[in-house]
Amino acid sequence: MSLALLADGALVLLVLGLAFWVNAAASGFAAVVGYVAFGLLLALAWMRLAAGDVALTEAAVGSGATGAVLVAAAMRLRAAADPPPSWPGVSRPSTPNRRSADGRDTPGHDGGGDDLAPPAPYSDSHRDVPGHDEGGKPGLSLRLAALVLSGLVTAGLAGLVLWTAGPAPSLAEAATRHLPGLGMGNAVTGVLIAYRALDTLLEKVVLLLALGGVWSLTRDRVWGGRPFPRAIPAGNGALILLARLLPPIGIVVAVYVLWVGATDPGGAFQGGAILTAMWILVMLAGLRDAPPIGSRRLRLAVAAGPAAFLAVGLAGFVLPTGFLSYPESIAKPLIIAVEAVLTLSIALILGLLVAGPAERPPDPAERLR
Amino acid sequence: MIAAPALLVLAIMAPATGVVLAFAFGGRAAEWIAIATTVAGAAIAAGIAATLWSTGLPLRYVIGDWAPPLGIALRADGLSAIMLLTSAVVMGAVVLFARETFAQRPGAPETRTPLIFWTMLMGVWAGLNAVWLAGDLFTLYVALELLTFSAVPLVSLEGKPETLVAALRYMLFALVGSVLYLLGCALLYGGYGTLDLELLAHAVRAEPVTVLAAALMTAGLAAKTALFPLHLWLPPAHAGAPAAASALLSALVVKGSFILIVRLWFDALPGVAGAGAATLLAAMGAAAIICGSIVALRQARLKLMIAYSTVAQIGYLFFLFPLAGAAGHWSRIAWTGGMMQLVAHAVAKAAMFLAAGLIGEALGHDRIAGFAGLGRALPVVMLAFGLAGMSLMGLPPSGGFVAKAMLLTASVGEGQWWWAVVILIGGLLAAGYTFRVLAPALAGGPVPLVAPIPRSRQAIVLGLAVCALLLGLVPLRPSQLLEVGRPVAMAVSR
Amino acid sequence: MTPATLYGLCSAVLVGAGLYGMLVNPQPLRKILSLNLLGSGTFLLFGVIARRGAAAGLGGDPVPQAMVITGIVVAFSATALAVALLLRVFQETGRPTLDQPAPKDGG
Amino acid sequence: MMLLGDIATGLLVSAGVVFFLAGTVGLLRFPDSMTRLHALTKADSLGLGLVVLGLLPQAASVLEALKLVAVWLLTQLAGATVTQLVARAIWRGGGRS
Repeated sequence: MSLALLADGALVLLVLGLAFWVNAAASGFAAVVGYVAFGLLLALAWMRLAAGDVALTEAAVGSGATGAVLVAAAMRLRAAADPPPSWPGVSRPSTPNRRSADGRDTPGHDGGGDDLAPPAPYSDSHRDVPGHDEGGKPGLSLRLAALVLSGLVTAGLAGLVLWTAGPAPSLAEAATRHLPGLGMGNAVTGVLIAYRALDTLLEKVVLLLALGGVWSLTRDRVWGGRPFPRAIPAGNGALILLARLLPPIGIVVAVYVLWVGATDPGGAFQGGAILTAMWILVMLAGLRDAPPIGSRRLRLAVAAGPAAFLAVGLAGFVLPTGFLSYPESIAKPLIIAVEAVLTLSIALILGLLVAGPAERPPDPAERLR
Repeated sequence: MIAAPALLVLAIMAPATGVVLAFAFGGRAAEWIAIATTVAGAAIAAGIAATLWSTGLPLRYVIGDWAPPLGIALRADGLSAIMLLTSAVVMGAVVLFARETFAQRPGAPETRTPLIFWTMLMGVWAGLNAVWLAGDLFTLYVALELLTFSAVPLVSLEGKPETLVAALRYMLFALVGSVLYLLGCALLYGGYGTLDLELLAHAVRAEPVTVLAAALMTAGLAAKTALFPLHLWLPPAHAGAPAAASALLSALVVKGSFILIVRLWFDALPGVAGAGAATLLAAMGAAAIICGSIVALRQARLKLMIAYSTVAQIGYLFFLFPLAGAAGHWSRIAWTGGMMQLVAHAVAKAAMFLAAGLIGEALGHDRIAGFAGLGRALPVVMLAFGLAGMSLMGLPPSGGFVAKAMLLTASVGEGQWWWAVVILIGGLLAAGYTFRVLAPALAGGPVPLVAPIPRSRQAIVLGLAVCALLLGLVPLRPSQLLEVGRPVAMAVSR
Repeated sequence: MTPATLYGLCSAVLVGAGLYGMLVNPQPLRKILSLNLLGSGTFLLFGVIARRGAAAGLGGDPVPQAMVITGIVVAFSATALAVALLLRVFQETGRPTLDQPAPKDGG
Repeated sequence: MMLLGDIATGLLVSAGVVFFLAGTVGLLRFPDSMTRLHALTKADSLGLGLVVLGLLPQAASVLEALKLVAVWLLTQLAGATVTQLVARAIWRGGGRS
């Protein structure tokens, strides 16, 4: 037993080492790379805590999708300082853009779509630009106060974790007792879809609002257009090969993860996240351009999942058991159907969140009225 | 008629459905969906409040028939009913007010601002109703996220650089608050195996895990409520947002996390927090009143002044903890006074922000120095601004007076007279920054109006201000509706 | 010292590191990263509690695990929105920081 | 028969670990990023292959064994592509590490 504990200890030390690296890394990009590695090791930790569903979600959404968003952001911030040769989605600081006093672009320097470039090169790593004072190094007193505060919270939590070492009160038995009624084998999916279905439904609305929030950062000129400053050119041979070979496998794996979610670790989120990964890969390889955010088809597909879940929930009113309850006889097929539609919508929403706001004007034909 | 408990679900699902439909159809449909949702929501809120008023019993709805601790229950008590009604009134006024600025021209291609505004408006309403009605701490976390994710885009809607920075700072504060709240939920679940408010109330003992959880959750929620030392994000965010949105943010969104602290201390963990913690919270509230009002006095721009006034008025709410904690007549008076302050401030602050929006549109700027002669140019708007100011000051015929009077008498009655002194100082300072705007407006001088303001929008603002006035007719004694569902021994701090 | 307790200590330190990074680091991108550390620490604490609640043939209590899944997806949406806001601030003002030079007192 | 399987697993997995170790040493010791990249991908893919091979006897069913092999193949595919991309980025970036 102590060998396993040793392995756990090593994993915990690695995870904590990466966490301190993320805080202490010199440049933003190095911190983000550290964070992605941290996320994947955390997925291992979740496996050690016997939480397969959470490990899948942490790896796919927690470190995968979050990592993609953060790496793209770090590249954009770093690219403004010393642009690397080629990286999709990078706005090159070509035409200096004179910003008028009250924030509107001076028409004269519009530079045809290139005005997205920031006016002054900025590097977030202190080493490169000597003497550049971006927001100043935090004073010693702030560091000390923060250290004391976080130390207190850590000590409190650690004390509690050690003090209450015994088994915690649990709902595992109650959850498994009702699973056969739902035709489910996986208790976590049962909790997500049935017992705490209201949380999952509201969380879908949160996803939609987050997407609305990201789209609201689009400039009015290019509303309805497509993300990424310019259509990403076809990558080199290796990326195109991967983008042609992997998606079919990925789609099969995603459907498998969705289907197996009823009995083993898996489910709508995890399947959706795998589909998102495939979609991003295809977009990055330049095989398919990002969709215009104004197209009605995209809007309907994005809203289909939450709408289906809401409809099934409201249909529950017909039953004596009320809102968000499933009829005993068709519980499993109904749940799988809702999860399938949810997976598609989640895949679209996560992908659009990674792609970000629109940055190119739409072609007038497909403008939504 | 739909069974009353089912109304609880519809109160959350109506705006949520609105968000999903606005997303699916977009364009002009978003506005019509928002208006339909407003009408439906108002009817549902009235239905719930009427049922509560007639039966005098709290409503409860178990989702999917999975009883807590496994499932989730929605619960509407007197406090929920009052806040549902307030949300419906303020939301209705904001929708009517915003129909002109965020109209989507028929036939023209869809533009960004109207779609985002109407979708986020319904998102805010779904979040608010979920906060008033949810009976489970994790569902309340998701409701808080609903509020944050729909309030941040409202702040950065106009796209100006300072509003984007304000939105980013607001989001960072809100997210830290949410994570600390979630940390507290984890500890409570570890300690008692459930997150349901009612089950927790019976199971909770004053042991380390509960105290640390309560401390973390209160700190997180105080950050989201912009309580005094943690208020830095509020003024730029609420001042930068468009007028209709900042009215909603200041009147209701900030109150969402406050109600969670009340649920936590009064419903879920009665008797856990010591008297010291309650006094600390009230002291921070007092500091908020004094510092917020003083900084508001020195603001050059109207919307920033009103935003700092929000920081100050929130301070009054925190007097609830030391005063309404113990069981007894005075604490019931303090409880009713605190809730009246919630409602009165919501209506008055919404009226004030909408009035500021009209002034900004009419003059093209909102620098208070340039308000000379505004009283003649926009009489109705300035009247509404004055009435709202009266409620903030606490002058007799207004809701603010009722709330502050009750808090005043309760604090004296319970022998904690120092809160009464702070309430009086707060009233004086509020009078200061209100008259600072009214004085130049009523003075002479030509006022070049940039744009005419239609009478209908002025009427909406005046209507809200009159509502704040009518709240003054509430009798100065504990109201039955607010007492519905309150545990008899409301001992917060022993 | 069971594995669950070990991961409990790990979650406590993660929360501390995230809180420290959030308070000290001036740049928003680093604050967002620290926020994710703080979130991961909190979810790990849920996982430890779930592991200790293992019963009825399950490796862990499914209810907190389901909460963590919902939490991770909400945390991702928050990161995506915060990063999009940061990039837009960077495009508008050329500086990805929160302390912008005070805007001129324009109309 | 089971003993043979266990011995095979022990040997192959430890061989795999040795290759991983070699890859890491190569990562630390080699002068510039191109050679580090080379060492890393070669040693790690071989190491993973050996580990997977070693785990096959422990697999409960043929399906599980096929899943293990699928994991190895997918890692190969992804690893090779990423290495090619990083090498291209380094090369076009003027060869600086």
